[in-house]
Amino acid sequence: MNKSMIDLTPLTRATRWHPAELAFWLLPVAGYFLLQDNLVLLTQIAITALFCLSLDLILGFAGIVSLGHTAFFGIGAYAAGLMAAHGHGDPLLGLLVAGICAGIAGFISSLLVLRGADLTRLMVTLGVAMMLYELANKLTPITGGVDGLQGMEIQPLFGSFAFDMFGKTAYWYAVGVLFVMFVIARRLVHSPFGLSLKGIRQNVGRMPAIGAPVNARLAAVYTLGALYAGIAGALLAQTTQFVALDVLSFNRSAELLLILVLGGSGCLYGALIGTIVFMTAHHFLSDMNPEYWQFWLGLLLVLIVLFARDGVMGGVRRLGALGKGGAKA
Amino acid sequence: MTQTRRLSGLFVALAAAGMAFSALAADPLKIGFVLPMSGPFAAYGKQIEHGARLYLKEHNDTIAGRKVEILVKDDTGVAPEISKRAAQELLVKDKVDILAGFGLTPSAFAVAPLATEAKKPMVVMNAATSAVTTKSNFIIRTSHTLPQVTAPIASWAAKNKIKKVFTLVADYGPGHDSEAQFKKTFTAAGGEIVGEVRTPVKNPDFAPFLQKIKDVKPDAVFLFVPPGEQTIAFMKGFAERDLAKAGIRIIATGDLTDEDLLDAVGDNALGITTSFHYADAHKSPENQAYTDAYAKAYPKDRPNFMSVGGYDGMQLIAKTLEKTKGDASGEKFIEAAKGMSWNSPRGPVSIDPVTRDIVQTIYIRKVTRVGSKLQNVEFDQVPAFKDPGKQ
Amino acid sequence: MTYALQTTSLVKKFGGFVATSKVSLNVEAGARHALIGPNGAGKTTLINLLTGFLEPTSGEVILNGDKVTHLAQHQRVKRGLARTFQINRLFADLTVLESVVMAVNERLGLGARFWQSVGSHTAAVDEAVELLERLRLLDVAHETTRNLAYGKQRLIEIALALAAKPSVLLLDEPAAGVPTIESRELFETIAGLPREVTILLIEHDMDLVFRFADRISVLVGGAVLTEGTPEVIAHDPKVKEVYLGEAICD
Amino acid sequence: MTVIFDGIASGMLLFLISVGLSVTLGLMNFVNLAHGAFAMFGGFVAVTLLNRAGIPFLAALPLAAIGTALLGVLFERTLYRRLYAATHLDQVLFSIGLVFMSIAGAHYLFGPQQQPLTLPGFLQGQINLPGLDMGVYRLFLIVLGLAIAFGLQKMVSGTRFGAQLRASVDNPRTARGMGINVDRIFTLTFALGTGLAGLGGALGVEMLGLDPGFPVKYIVYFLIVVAVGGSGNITGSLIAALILGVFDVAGKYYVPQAGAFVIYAVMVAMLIFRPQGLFGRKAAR
Repeated sequence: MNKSMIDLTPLTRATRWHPAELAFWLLPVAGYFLLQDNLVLLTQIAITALFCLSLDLILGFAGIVSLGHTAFFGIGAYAAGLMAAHGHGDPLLGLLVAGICAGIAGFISSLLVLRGADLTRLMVTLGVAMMLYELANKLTPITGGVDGLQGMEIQPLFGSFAFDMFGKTAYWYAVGVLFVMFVIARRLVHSPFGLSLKGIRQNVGRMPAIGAPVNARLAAVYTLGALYAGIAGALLAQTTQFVALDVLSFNRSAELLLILVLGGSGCLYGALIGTIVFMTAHHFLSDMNPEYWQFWLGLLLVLIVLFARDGVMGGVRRLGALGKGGAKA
Repeated sequence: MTQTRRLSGLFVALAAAGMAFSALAADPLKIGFVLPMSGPFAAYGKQIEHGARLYLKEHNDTIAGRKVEILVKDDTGVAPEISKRAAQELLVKDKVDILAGFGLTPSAFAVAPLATEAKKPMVVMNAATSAVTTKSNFIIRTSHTLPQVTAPIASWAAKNKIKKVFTLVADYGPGHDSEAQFKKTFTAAGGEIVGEVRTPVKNPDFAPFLQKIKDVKPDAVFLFVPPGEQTIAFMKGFAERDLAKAGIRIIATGDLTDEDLLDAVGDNALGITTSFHYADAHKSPENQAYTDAYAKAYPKDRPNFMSVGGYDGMQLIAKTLEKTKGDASGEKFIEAAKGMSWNSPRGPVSIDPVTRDIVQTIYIRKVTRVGSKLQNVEFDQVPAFKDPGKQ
Repeated sequence: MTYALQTTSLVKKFGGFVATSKVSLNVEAGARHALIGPNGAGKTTLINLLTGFLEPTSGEVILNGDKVTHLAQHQRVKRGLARTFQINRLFADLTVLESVVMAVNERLGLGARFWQSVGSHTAAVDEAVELLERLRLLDVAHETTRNLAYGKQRLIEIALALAAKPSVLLLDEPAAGVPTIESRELFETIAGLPREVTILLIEHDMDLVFRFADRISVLVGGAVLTEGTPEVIAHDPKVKEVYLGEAICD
Repeated sequence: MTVIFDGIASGMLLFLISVGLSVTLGLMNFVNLAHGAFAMFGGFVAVTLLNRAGIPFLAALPLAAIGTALLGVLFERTLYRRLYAATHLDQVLFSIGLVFMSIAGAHYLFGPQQQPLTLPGFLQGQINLPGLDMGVYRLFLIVLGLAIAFGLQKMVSGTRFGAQLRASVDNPRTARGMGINVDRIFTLTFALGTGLAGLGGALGVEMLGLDPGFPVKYIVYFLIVVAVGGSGNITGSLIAALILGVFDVAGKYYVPQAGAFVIYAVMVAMLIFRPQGLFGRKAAR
């Protein structure tokens, strides 16, 4: 075999979209027409999916476990919320500022987080998020504390689409942002940078020996993950037009980790599908049984781990692999 | 749970069939509840739902000739975006006529703009931050406000030889609000604040703060922490350190000696003096009837102020609809509700026409053992007390 | 005489234990230099000091005339010092081509490019393909690393190191765990590397060492016992003494 | 002085409720986030025995531990066993599922309210020495905590069972080859971990309260202690808990404004300087 015979398409397949991927992105369009009454739920699914994507970038692709990812979600939410409460209600500007604030916070905290092994990272991220939570609570005059940040006024999107109670604008806005951010993440994952992240995840010890600055790469992706989370937080703040302390809560971090593991980390569509499955299940169960829905959700999780690792999850993963196929260089 | 709900749905349907003769029974009246049914505040949702359903049951699920349908959505307590989602779905999908419930302030704040936009009445049955009713002209509150239940204990203390008070509040919005109100009223009445501390919201151990109190030796401690394990921990620690024997009293708002919690606090709660708008030991025929009916319907639980908030919420809706002849449209409903007054299990109450907030008697009570039960026994009162937070 | 890699009085202490004791190593440019020593002689520590995984307690590491003592591992790789590992350290779920492309990317400074896909950086891909051809790995280019036989995986170890276009290559027991026949092939490949690549070989197998090396250093107890041509070393009584058991066994 | 005493007591409570996790996570390398659920079970057993059956507190404690250990054995035999080889993330998913179920289950059985618990008279009150006031129950916790720490440490490092356990965790295959009944060792250890969780839960009711939210409410504290102490190290957990307790209480006493930050700040600082935990044998995974 000589070098002219080798097929290089696996390396470039990423630039093309698999039909299954296109079909997947028709779902939000279909959802809009079929589930008009549940647009708020769909909007929040899109936002959580973006948040989950951000965790996937750092956990799934770079292998950094975090139990404090809400830190950046919260920073983004408060940044966007405070902008809107002080007269800068343009949604896109809010997103931008929120993303930048969260990114900066991500960069700074990456210096702490990158030390130590998994459990240490888990706890350091957790500690950072808990301290931010306490800080937001302490700063009640600015953040509104437990009562929540009031007085947000979001201007219409592009100056013409107002955020109303039927949630159409909010829906397309959230889905649109998710899509754009997803496309960026997809390119990133299939780039040399993304490849080096996979390398770090699979064998962190080898990377310096091929000349890769591991900590710089991890800091970069952690910052990026923080930025994504910040944008997701801003989306939630803007579409809810309210920010409360729970954007920084431990439960949100833990739930997010759960969603990602459920969907399959290390695969972009895993983050999206996990979110859809989890939030839909949550919604239906809590509608059917407002008091004890947690039991059924818990049972579902246990059963999935015990019996359906290769069934349901495998299916999800296979579907994910289709999308990821492009990256399979 | 689901089963009883289905049964009551069936019952509603039967009742509706039986009432076909009524001209006004055109459409069923749908009331959508947004409540914390799971999570750390599940007790709130349970009590409010109990109260509301009790009222309906007493009136055969019929208000002003319209049969009533209740939809309950769980907002988990602490996630305002879920509250908002629930309310939005109730409005858009289920087309409810009235929004109700709201266990916590952030939920009410998050939903307020929706009530304004949809022009639907929103009956707040618990959330107690003073500003809640200012967030939409369609909000009416049937519970209480924090300043409203805080101020009377301050005046009472100043009048009853408590000169030096140490305030201990949890470091969060409601804590700050009650601290501010207490200080304002108490110092205006000539009292002195000899120490103040704000404790972390998640705080399993009060030892260091109790030690501080012991060092300062005030006449009384004014306490406000999130009702629940913190109250218990504080009171147990207080007893352990013999602070009561050192002549230090605890004064607080009544949510800390809430009937739901009293049994868990146990005898350590004895002697605590609080101000509040409802105790299940309140003596009146209305309350007797209420507590009897409650005990019959929910033998495992004790009625508390939240259940009364839910009960009175439904009572307000009923009386208002009778006035509007079944018309639940936002503006008409709110106009009719303003100034409404009735005899609640807690005593006479009315809706302030200006603020749409509740005006009620605030009682001063002391935790006492009555028979085998701990009770908040009322011994003083401030009648027709308005929310001082909005003055 | 130019030295590709030198150390001057290199010392590494772990607490009270001296793992490396005043090692002064001089590896000539273009040399095939072997480092031998019994187990526990401190070979691994020395490698770690050379590559920057550990920092020395005192002394210097000099690469192509520049002090690199305090540079991080990846910075030394950028300056031309690459290594292979005694036990494979590969990317189990990447294909062979992906692994090598990744390594080439790092040398070309493309590793932080995040917008264009891996495949669109054709210079890197072409180079990786050439490297695979040179190591006769082309036919498994699209195989996932974990599915390959151990011998093939050893070749990937070398390919990853070569992708850095090193001026100095540290081979840490490249034939460890490889069946004899394959190990011969492996050494043919190594012997076929261009002469401008300086090689420092750490090896147990004395046959291989004496066949391959033109200079040998013997490490014992963390210090250099002696250094010389293979003939000199082979007849050195001190070395014989140290190696008596092992040399016979091998 | 009293502040330091209270700090030690508070740390000891942290230790008592976390030590079970130190056993399951540290010794068995299973990320058992359902630790709090077992602790809650122990709490409910104790409270039920105390209030419904009238069994005295001191008798209810061991019963709570034993009851929880039995539940632990049941779960280990049927469920946990299948997941020893699974990834940590799977274990997280699974144990969080259990936590959800336990919360809803407790809510269903006991209602959402706090459970009452009254200590026997001899554990109430304080002993007053000059300059030092010691709560009797706190003293009880300290003594019990020290006893448990000492006993466990002895067991892990000084007995045949401990040696077998370490061998089984480090390399199950070799251990099996050496004739160690690995399955039995794991079941027993899991029972020990859950039993300790149950005991901690029962002891904690007095100071932490007990309601269905328990497993989630204190999960952060369990994890902090185990992470800072270095997983699998009993002495490490003890010392970490004591340091955290003393700093937390002293912080709240002297600088109440910063009260909530202290415990997290101490944790992050400790982890940054000793990323493996205070006495970590090796990386956590």
